[in-house]
Amino acid sequence: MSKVKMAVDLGGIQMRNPVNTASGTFGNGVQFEGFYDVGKTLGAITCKGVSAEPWDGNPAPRLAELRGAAIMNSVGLQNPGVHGFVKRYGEYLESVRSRGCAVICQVAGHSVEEYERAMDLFEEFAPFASGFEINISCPNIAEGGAAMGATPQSAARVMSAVRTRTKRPIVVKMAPHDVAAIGHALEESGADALALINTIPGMSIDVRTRKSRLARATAGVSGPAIHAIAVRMVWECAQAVNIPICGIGGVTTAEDAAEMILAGATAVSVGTANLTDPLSAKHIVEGLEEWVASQGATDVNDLIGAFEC
Amino acid sequence: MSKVKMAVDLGGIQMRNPVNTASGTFGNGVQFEGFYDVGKTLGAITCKGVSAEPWDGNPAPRLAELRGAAIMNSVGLQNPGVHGFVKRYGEYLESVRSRGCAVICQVAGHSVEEYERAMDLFEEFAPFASGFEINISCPNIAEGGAAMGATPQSAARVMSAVRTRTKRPIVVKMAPHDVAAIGHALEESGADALALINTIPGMSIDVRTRKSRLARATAGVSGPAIHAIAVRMVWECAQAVNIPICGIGGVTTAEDAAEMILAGATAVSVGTANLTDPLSAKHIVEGLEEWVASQGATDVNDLIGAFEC
Amino acid sequence: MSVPTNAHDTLANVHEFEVVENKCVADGIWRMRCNTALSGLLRPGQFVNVDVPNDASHILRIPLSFSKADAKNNELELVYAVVGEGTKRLSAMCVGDTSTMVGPCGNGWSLPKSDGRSLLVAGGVGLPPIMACARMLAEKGIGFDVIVGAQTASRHVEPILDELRALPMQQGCDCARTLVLTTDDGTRGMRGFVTTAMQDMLAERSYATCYSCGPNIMMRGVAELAHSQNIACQVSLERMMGCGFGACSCCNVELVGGGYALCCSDGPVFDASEVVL
Amino acid sequence: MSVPTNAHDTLANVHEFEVVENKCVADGIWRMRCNTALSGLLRPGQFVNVDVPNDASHILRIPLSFSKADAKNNELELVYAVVGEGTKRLSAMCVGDTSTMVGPCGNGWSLPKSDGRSLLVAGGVGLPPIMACARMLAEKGIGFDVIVGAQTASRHVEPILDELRALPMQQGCDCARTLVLTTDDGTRGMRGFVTTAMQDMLAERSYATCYSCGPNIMMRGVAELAHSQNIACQVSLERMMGCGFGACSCCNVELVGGGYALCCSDGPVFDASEVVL
Repeated sequence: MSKVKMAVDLGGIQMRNPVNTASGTFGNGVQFEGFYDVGKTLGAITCKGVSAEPWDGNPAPRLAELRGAAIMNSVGLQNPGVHGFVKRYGEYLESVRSRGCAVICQVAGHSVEEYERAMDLFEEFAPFASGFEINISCPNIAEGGAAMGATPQSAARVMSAVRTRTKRPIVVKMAPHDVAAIGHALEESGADALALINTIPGMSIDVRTRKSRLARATAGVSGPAIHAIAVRMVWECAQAVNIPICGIGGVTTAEDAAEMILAGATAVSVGTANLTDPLSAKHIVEGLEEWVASQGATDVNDLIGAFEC
Repeated sequence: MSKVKMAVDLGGIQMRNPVNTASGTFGNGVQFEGFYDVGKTLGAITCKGVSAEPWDGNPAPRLAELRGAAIMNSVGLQNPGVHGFVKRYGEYLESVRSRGCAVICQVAGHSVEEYERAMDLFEEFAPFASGFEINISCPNIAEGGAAMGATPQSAARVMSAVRTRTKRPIVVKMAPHDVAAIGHALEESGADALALINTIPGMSIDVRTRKSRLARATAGVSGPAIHAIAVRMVWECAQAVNIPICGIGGVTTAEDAAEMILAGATAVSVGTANLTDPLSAKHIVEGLEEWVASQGATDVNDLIGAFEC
Repeated sequence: MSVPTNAHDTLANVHEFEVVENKCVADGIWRMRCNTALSGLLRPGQFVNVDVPNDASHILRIPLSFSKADAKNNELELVYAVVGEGTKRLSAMCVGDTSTMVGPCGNGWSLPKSDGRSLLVAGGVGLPPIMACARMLAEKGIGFDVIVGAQTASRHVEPILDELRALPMQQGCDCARTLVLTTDDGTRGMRGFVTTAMQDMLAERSYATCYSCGPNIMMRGVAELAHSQNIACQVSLERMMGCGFGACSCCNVELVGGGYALCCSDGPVFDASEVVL
Repeated sequence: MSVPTNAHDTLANVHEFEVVENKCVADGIWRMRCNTALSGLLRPGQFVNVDVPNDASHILRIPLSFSKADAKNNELELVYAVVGEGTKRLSAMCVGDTSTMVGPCGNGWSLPKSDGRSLLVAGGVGLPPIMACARMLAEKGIGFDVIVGAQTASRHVEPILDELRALPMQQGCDCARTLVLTTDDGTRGMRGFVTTAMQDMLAERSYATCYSCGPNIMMRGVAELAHSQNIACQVSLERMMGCGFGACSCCNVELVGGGYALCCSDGPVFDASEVVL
């Protein structure tokens, strides 16, 4: 197509371009095959979070729309467990990989032991995984999740534990909180890359009933509303670590993705925009390449962290 | 008008209704007198942050508009110092007070000593002040500001210092960070009330120039985009403290204000909405009273923290 | 390439549409007709997820069922209640305006599994998918009767009722059918809920299959009545949705056996015996 | 009650307006005429802050200067360049559409402090406030000449140029005036910047006062030329604005003596010698 080099290396995960998808907003890829050829288009996809055993997730309602170009969700990592996941999606994900798109499997757990168990099962039964994303930042589960990633110490504990279970690249999905210190601790304990930010906990109250508009009191805010906050956190984290970052948060256009890259992200995940316009990630792949060319660059890697302040 | 009681007590600041204005979005009140009678309408106004000596504030540009119903600002507390402030606005603020609206003067500083000095000057020269708001959360100044409020220890240090300088009520304006722990520390060190949240630090990069769209790299995000996040933080803080809270963050409608009250806020400040629609605060005063009546309540105080989870 | 698609034949895509009619057809209820290639891909009981323009502060599409997908004329007919900001903006779209819709979404109605007459029960804006169901049955020559409930007379959608009455049977079958109207306040047809009318119908005639769409509490009553007579019952559920095609897991439906299905991709049509209504 | 108002006579309020004309008058430049009571409250060089509907994801109003505030006909004339999403939406407003504007905003032009002819220098969309200034001077019978620069011929706003030429002087004064056009590319009038034309004008005639509005770099050149001949120079500045009436301090203008003024409430018109251009 053009002579601009778009391939990036996200901590050992080789991506043909910097565009990834945020876990939980892209199904497991197959749901988007009607919109475009996922395997031939994207740099990577990140699958929905999967735990060792199946999880039911949270009761309804799990979703509310906010005025400020944002939504709140509280799915709570509904998933069929590693075995169910591999059985249902393994063959498809193998095909995604064979089309040149990296496949990142997301690992969920309520405790260090559960992360370890899920990691072991993935390591054995998911040969199609290019790498793994450890979710220590889900705001929507009662135990584990964000609590595991709340401090540098607890985050490092999970990371050290899973590090011994696989040689494949490990990305850690971080909460929108203290990202420099926690990012540093994760790097020290063996993370190959960081992904940030997860949704920001929020609350939406129906003022007639005085109850939450969702089944739980709080839920995760995502969408364009949080983009500027996410870019700042990516920038803060990038100053503090030497491992690559996947920037996430309200990325809706190629310009949004370019901001993430300038702030220090090696890759960028498209999340909520997949719901608004299912073609978003494809358009961002195209627009990002145009942007690199328009900057007079020949390699997107030369623009990572190129923000001038 | 109606038989609903709307008066609230914000840590000793008596407000005829719960509606206050967020510092920096309402000038010093007089700019809104063409829109409505400020002194006869609002529960309180919070003036722009003022330091002992005049501050120039940050270079231009100080403002950017974001897609997600939000703006970013980096004014950096431009102010004429306590003497200049009192000289220019003292008489007007006296008239606001005499019309039944509380006047909250905001105190800014780069260090504990500067807060003390400003507090002393206010105490002596601002008899019109119903109370004070200590700003330990401005994200837009290089020293002091948010740094002073970053940990429970540093926040308590400022609070303890100003507590000895005045007997009038002191509210502390908090950053969107660790609000339960810092709120608790502020209560312990003598705060009469808490105001949260200040703007959330964000970053907006012009992807053509690779530079910040504002003069500084980061700036504070405000507007409807952050409302759900702010409500959650007010709720978290309210669980942790026994002093009243003024809820701030994207409040644009009476429903937004009602959410804050249900989450535990005694008062609510209208901020960015004053720019979008200068009549916002007046409309919120009216709508809030209707909401209280529609809930079958006779006193807004009965709805504070009445969220059912 | 293996693509597990919940057994739906056509994967969802983004389709343009152009409004050719958009008007109020009952109190608070509007009908939009639009041109879109999607009309040739939809099956009765599926839905579309519409991007309503002019409010970038709301980022979700609006999922809408349809009453008619006319492949020959490239035309799709949506009937919707104006209940919030989104549907209000939808009602403000003018002839000639364009936007996009995602679809086909969901599974759609299944044809009856056993011989015999069908009973269709619609409440409120559950009417459009029931209308689509009636077309499906008529085309197959399967006899059916219909109960349509509304809060009050002014909320009954006359043009749809006319179509329900007049819908011709294919294959030369008998097209005699009963259309019973109810209103909560008795201002039109039978006073009371659709379930009262349904009890009368079940006493008079036997049915093999029941199709229902409307408020949850109504469908619960319909499903209980159907179950008591061993009538197979399909219900079409409504949920707030994120994506509409199984990507975000936000529109969960509680299953009788525990756990959740997704309304958008496992439904919106479910066997009433499998879901907690 | 003491209300320090930066010496402006009328405090800003929210005013409704109704579009009576909105059309393209040059390449990328539109003129909107609207009915609003605000037209009777505005002075030349002030501005209004317009709420452009149909995008709740953008929450700031758009500050716009005006070319004419006609109290008698209750009509306000805005001329604006379509440069971003906001002005694009503004250009999509139709006759009969309504919204609100905040105003009067800002200080407006001052009348000349000394006798003598005025020189008006506009660049690009700096034209509307210069047109308003010309009206002010004509009404007072103060003679003036005008230089109008644009990038290229198609960006010159013909109807405004016509008005500038024809504007009648009040009080029976001599209405002879020179109107010099420039374009950056030489496609109309003098090739080059307005400052080149200004040098010629200053060589031919003496002026007491200069009024200028346009790009910052242009006004810097104009101010330097004026200063070199001891001509008082007022400039009208443009900034991104939060409120438009002195509440948020976001639109700072650097002062020569250090510190900042606010464009919206201390300006938009400044003595060129006091601000860093």
